Amino acid sequence: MYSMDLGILWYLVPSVLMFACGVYGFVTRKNLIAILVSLELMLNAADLNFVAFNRYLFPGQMEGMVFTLFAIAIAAAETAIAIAIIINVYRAVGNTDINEISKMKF
Amino acid sequence: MDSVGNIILYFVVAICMVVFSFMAVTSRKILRAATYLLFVLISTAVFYFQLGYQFLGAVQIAVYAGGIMVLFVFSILLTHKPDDTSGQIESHRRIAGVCASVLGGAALLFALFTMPVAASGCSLAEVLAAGPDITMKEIGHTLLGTDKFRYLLPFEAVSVLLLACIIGGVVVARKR
Amino acid sequence: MDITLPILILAIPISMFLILGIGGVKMSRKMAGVLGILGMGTTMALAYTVAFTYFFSGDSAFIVDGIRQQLQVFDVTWLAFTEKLVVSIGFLLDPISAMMLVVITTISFMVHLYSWGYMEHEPGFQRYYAFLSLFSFSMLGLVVATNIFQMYIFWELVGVSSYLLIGFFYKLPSAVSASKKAFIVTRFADLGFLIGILVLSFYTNTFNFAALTSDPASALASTGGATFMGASVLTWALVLIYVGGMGKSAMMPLHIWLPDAMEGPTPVSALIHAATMVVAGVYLVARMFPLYLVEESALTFITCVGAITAFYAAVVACCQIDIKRILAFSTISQIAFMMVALGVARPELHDAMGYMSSMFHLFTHAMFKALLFLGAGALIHAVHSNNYTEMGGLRKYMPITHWTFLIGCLAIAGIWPFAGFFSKDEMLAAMFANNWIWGAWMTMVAGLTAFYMFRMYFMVFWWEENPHYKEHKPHDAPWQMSLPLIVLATVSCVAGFIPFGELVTWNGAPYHIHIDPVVATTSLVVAVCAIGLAAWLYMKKNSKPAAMKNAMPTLWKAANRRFYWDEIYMFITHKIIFNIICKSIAWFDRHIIDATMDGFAKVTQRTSVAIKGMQSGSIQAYVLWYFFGAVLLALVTWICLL
Amino acid sequence: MFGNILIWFVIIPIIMMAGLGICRNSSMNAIRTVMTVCSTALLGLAVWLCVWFLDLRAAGDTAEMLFTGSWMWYEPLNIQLAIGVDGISVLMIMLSAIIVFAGVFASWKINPLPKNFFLWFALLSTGVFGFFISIDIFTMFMFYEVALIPMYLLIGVWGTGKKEYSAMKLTLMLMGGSAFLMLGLLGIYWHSGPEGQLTWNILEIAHNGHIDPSWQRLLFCLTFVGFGVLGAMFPFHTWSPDGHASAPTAVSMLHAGVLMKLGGYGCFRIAIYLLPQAANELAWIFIILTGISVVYGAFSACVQTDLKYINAYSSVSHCGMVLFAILMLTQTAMTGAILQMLSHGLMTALFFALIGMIYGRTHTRDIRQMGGLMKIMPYLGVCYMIAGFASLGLPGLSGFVAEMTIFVGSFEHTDMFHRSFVIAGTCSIVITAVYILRVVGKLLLGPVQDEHHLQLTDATWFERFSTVTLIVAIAGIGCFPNWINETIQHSFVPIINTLTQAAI
Repeated sequence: MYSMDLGILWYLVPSVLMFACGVYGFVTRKNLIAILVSLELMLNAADLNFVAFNRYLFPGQMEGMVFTLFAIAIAAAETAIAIAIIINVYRAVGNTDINEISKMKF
Repeated sequence: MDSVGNIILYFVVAICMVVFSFMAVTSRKILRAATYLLFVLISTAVFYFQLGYQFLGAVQIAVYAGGIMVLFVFSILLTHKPDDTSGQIESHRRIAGVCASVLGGAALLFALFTMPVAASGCSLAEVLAAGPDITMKEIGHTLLGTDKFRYLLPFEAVSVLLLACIIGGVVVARKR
Repeated sequence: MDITLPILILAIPISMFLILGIGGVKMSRKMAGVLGILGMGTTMALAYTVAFTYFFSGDSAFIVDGIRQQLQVFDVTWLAFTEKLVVSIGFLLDPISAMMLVVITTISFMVHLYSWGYMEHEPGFQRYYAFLSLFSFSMLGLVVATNIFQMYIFWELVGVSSYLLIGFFYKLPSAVSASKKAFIVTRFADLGFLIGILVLSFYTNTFNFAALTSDPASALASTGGATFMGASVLTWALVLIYVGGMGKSAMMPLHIWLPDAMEGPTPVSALIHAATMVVAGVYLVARMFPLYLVEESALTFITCVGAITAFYAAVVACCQIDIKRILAFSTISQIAFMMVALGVARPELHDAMGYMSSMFHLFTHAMFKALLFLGAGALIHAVHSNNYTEMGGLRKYMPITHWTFLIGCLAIAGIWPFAGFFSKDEMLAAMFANNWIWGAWMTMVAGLTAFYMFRMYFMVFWWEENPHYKEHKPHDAPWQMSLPLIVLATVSCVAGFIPFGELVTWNGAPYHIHIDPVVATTSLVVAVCAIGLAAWLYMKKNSKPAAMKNAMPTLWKAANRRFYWDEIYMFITHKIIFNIICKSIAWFDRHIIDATMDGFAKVTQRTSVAIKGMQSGSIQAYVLWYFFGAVLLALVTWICLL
Repeated sequence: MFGNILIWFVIIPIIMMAGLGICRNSSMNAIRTVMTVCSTALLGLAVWLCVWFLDLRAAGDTAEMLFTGSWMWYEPLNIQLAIGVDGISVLMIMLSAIIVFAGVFASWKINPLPKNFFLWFALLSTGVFGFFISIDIFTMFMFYEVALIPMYLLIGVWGTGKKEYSAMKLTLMLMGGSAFLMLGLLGIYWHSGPEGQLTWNILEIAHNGHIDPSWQRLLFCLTFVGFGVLGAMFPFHTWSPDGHASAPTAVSMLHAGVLMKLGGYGCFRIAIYLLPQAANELAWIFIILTGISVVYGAFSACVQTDLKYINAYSSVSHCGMVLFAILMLTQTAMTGAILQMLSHGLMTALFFALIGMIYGRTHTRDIRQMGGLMKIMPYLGVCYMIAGFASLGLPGLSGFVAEMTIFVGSFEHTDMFHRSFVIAGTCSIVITAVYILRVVGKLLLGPVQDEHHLQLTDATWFERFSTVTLIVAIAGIGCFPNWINETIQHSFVPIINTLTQAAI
C-alpha cells in the first residue's frame, strides 16, 4: 500500500478508468453524438495524463501543459466539425444512428 | 505529506470523474450523457487546478464546458426529440466493448503499476514546491515565442486549423 | 533439253487456274470453257512433244547404250531447310514421268472437252474449269517431281484439287461430306508419307530422287542398322511413305473415301478418281522402286495389301447398284492389281517385269477406265440417275455410248486384243513368276472383274427397258461428250500393241514383251467364263439374280454395305475421336484448366469479399480491432520482456 | 536519335495518336484519314526497312544487329533505349505493319467511339513495334506492358459477348505472366555482368555469358513461363479463347496476329539466347507442355461451335507449335518457328477479319446457325477457304512452309523423346484438317441455313482491301519462302552458336 501522498498514480488511475469508459462507449454506442461524447472522454483522459506527467516528472517545464492546451483547441475544432457533419447527416438520413449510414460504405 | 483537505478533494473529484464517465457512456438518454460529460470535464478541470495549472483549468472550463458542451447540446436538441432514448445495445457489441475496455484498461493499469516511475512516491505538495509557479506572462511567452521550447508555429497552425474549422463547419452544415 | 517446254507444261495450267479463278466471275461460260480447253490442249501438245522427244528422238541425253536416262531438266531451289535438305521445284524426265505426262494431259484434255457438254448447264462452270486446271497443274507437278518433297507438295495440292472438285456441288450435303471425307482420309495417309519423308531424309540427308534411287545401298548404309520395333528404319520409312500411297490410291483400309468421292461431277471422277490421282500411289512406289528393292519386306507388305484390296473391292463391286460406285470399286481393285504387280517385281524375275507391267496397266487402265467413267457420265446425263435399276436396254437408244462402253468393259476384262489383255497378262505372268499363290489369287480377281463389269454392262444396256423411256427418251450425248468416248475407245483398242516394254522399264533398259501362253490362256478362259456367267444371269430379265441374292442375304448385304468399313470408320471417328476424345478434351479445358484459372480469380475474390468486412468503414469496429491489437502487442511485449 | 529509322516505328503511332487527338469525335472521315495515312506510312517504312536491311546484309554487313542505337534514359540502373534489328525483328515488324494496316481497314466502321478505339489501337501498335525494335530488356518489357494494357479497354469497351469477363481474364492472366517475366528479367539484370557493370542490353548480356547456370534454371523457367503465357502455352492458354471470342475484329487480328508473337519472340530472344545452359537442360519440360498445346488445341477446336473459339483454339495449337519448335533448339526448327509466327500471324489475322465481317452481317458466330454462305457471299467464302487452307498447311500458302520447316528441323534430334513429340506434333496437321474442313463445310458449303442470310451482301471495298493485303502476304510467303528462310537462318546463327557453346 502506498502512502497517502497524492502520487502520480492517483491521477493516472482515474484517467485510465475514464479512458476505458470512453472506449466502451465508443465501441458500443450507436448514436453519433454519444460516440462523440465517448471520444471526448478519451481525449480528456489523455489530456489529464499529459498534465500529470508534466507535473510529476518534469515540474520545471511546461510542454505537457502546452500540449494539452493545443489538444483542447484541436478538440474544440474537431467537435465543431463533427457536429456540423452530424447535423448534415441528420438532414440527409433523418437520424444519427451510425447503422443507418452505410451509403458511403465500400 | 499532503493535506487532508487536498486528499478529500481528490477523492471526491476522482469518484465523480469515474462515476460520471461511466454514466456518460451508459446513459440511454443522450442529453443526460452530455450532462454527465460536462461533469467529467469539470472534474478534470478541478484536477488541473489541484495540479497547479490554473490557466489550463480555466481554459478547460471555458472551452469545453462553455463552448463544446453548448455545441453538443445544440446538436442534440436539433437532432433528437426530447424523449428519445437510444435502443438496446446488441449483446455481442456490448461484450466486445466490455472486453476491449476491460482488457485495455487492465493492460494500462498493469503497465502503470509495474512502471518504475509509479514507485517514486513523491507527494503533490513536494512537486508543487519543486516547480516554479506558472505565470500568465510565461505562458504567453511560451506560446508566442520562437526560441527553443516556444510554440509560435504550432500556435499559428492551430489558429489556421480553427479558421479552417470555422469555414468547414459553415460549409458542411450549410443548408443546400 | 530445252527448258521452255517443261516450264510451259507446268505454267499453262496454273496460269489457267489463276485466270479462270480470279477472272472467271467476269467471263462468259463459253469464254471460260474455250480458254480451259485451249490451255489444256496446248499443254497436251507440249507434253506429247516432250514425251515423244524423250522416247523417240534417240538423243544421247535421253538414251545411252540403249538405256533410257533419267534427267533433271531443271531444278530450282524452293526452300532450303538445311544445307543438304533442300526442297527444289524441278522437272524430272524419265520413262515413267514421260508416260504419265502423256496419260495426264490426254485424259485431262478429254475431260475438259467432255465437261463442256456435261457441265453445260451447271452453275459455277468457270470455277469448274479453274479447278480442273489446278488439278492438272498439281498432277503434272507431282509426276515430274525431282525430289520427294516436291512430290509431297504436289501430293497435297492434288488432294486439295480433289477436295474442291468432289465438293463442286457444294450445296449438296452429301457432296460436302464426301469431299471432307476424301480430304481427311488422304490427309491421314499423308501423315504417314510425311513421317516417312522425315525418317528417310534424316538418314539419307537428301530429298532428291536421283540421289536416293541411284545408290539405294548407301541409303541403307546411312541408317547405320538402326531399327525400330524389330524392323529397320528404312523399312519403316518406306512403309510409311507407302501409307501415303495407300491413301491416295485407296488401298485397304484407307479406301473408304473413293466410293464417296463419286459425289463429284462424273468427268472429275474419270479424271481424278479413275485415271490420274488415284494412281499416284502406284507412281510413288514406282518412283522409289530401287529403294524398295533394298527392303523386300516393304514390297511384301505392298503385295499383301494390294492382294487383299483387289479381292475385297472386286467382291464389293459385284453387289453395288450405283454404276459409279461399281466403277469406283473396280478402280480400287485395278490399282491394287498394279500394286501387287509392283510388289512382286524383282530384277531377277524377268528383269522386274512386274514393274513394267504395272506401269503398262497404269497406262491402259487410265484410258479404259476414263472411257468407262465418261460413258457412265453419258448414261447419267441421259437417265438422270446413277443406279442401273433406272437403266436397262439402253443399247438401242445410245449406240455410241453402248459400243464404247462395251470396248471399255472388254478391255478391263482382259479380252484380246483390247488393251487390258496385254497389260493384265504381263502382270499375272509377273505374279506367277514370283509365287504361284499371287498369280492364282489375282487371276481369280481378274475373273471377278470381268464378271462385275459385264454384270453392269448387261444390266445397263440389256436386261429390260425402263418404262420411263417413253416419257423421256434417252439419247446419245452431244459431240463434245461423244468425241472423247470415241477417242478413248480407239486408244483402248490399240494401246495393247504399244511396245511398252521397250519404253518403260525399271532401269531404263528395254524389255521385250512376250506373251506367256499358259498365263494368257488361263486368264482369257477365266475372263470369258466370267463374262458368260454374267450374260447368263443378266442379259435378259429373269429371277436368277434375285434368287441368288435371297440365297445369301447376309453376304449380299455385307458386300452391298462394303463390309461395313464406313460404319467402322464412323464409329471410330465420330464416337471415339469426336465424342470421346475431342469432347472430353474440350470439357477438360473448360471445366478443369479454365476452371482452375477462374478458380484463382474466384479464390481471390472470395477472400476479398470475406475480409472486406474488416474494411467496413465502421470506426467503431476499427477501434475495437485497434484496441485488441494494442492489447495483444502489449501482451507480446510483456512476454518478451519477462 | 531521329536519324535512326527504327525509332520512327514508335514515333509514327504516337503521331497517329496525336493526329487522332486533333480529330473531332464525330468526324469519321478525319479519323479514317489519319489512320490510313499513318498505317500506310508504317507499312511503307517496314518495306523500306526490309529492303534496306537486306541490302546491307547483301553488302556484307555481318553485325548481329543493324541500325543499332542507344540512349540512356535512367542512369542509376543503366536503363537505355537501345534499339536494333536482326532479320527476325525485321520480319516481325513487317508482319506487324501488315496487320496494323489490314486492321485499320477491318475496323473501318467501328462503333461506338471510333476515335477512342483508334487511340488505343495506336497505343497497342506503339507497344508492339517498340517491343520488336528494343534490344534493352527493360525497354522491351516496358513496351510489352504498353501493348498489353490497351487490350483491356479495347475488349472491355468494343467487344462482344461477355466482354468484361474476358477482358479482365485476359488482362489478369497476361499480367500474371508478366509478373513472372519481370522477376526473370530482374534476375537476368542482376546477374548480367560483374559488379558495377550490370546491363540490360541483350547483346551485352549474351556476350558476357555471366549468368550462373544454377540461376539460369530459375530464370529460364520464369521468363519462359512469362512469355509462354502470351504465347498461349498449355495450361496458361485459357485467356485466348475467351479473349479472342470477345474482342472486336481488329483487336483479335492484332492480338492473335502480333501480340501472341511477342511471346514466341521473347522466348527465344531472352529465355533461350540469354540463358543457353538452362535452355539446353530444361527444354524438355516445356517441350512436353507445348507438345500438349499443339495436339490439345487442335482437338479442342474440333468440337467448338463458335467461329472465334475454333480459331482461338487453333491459335493455341499453332502458337504451341511455335514454342515447340523454338525449344527444339536446332536452327531449322527455330527458323520454322519464326516462319510459323509469320504465317500464323497473317492467317489468323485473316481469319479474324473474315469472322468479324461474317459476324457483322449474320450477327451470329455459331456455325450451327449458318450454312451455305459461299453462295451468298462468295468473296468472303473464298477468302475464308484460303485462310483455312493456309491453316491446314496447303502448299503454296504460308502454313505449309512453316510446318514443314518445323518438322524437318525438329526431326534432327535422334532421341526417342524428341522424335515422339515431333510425331505427335505432325498428327496435328490431320486434326487441323478435320476442324478446318468441318467449319468450311458447315459455314460455307451445304444448303443455306437461315432464310434471312439470303439478303446479305458480299464484301465492301475496304474489306476486300484488308483481306487482299493479308492473302497476298500469305501466298507470297507460301510461294517464295526461301529469301525469308535465309534471312531468318542467318539471324539465328549467333543464337545457335551460344547454345552449342553452352552445351559443351
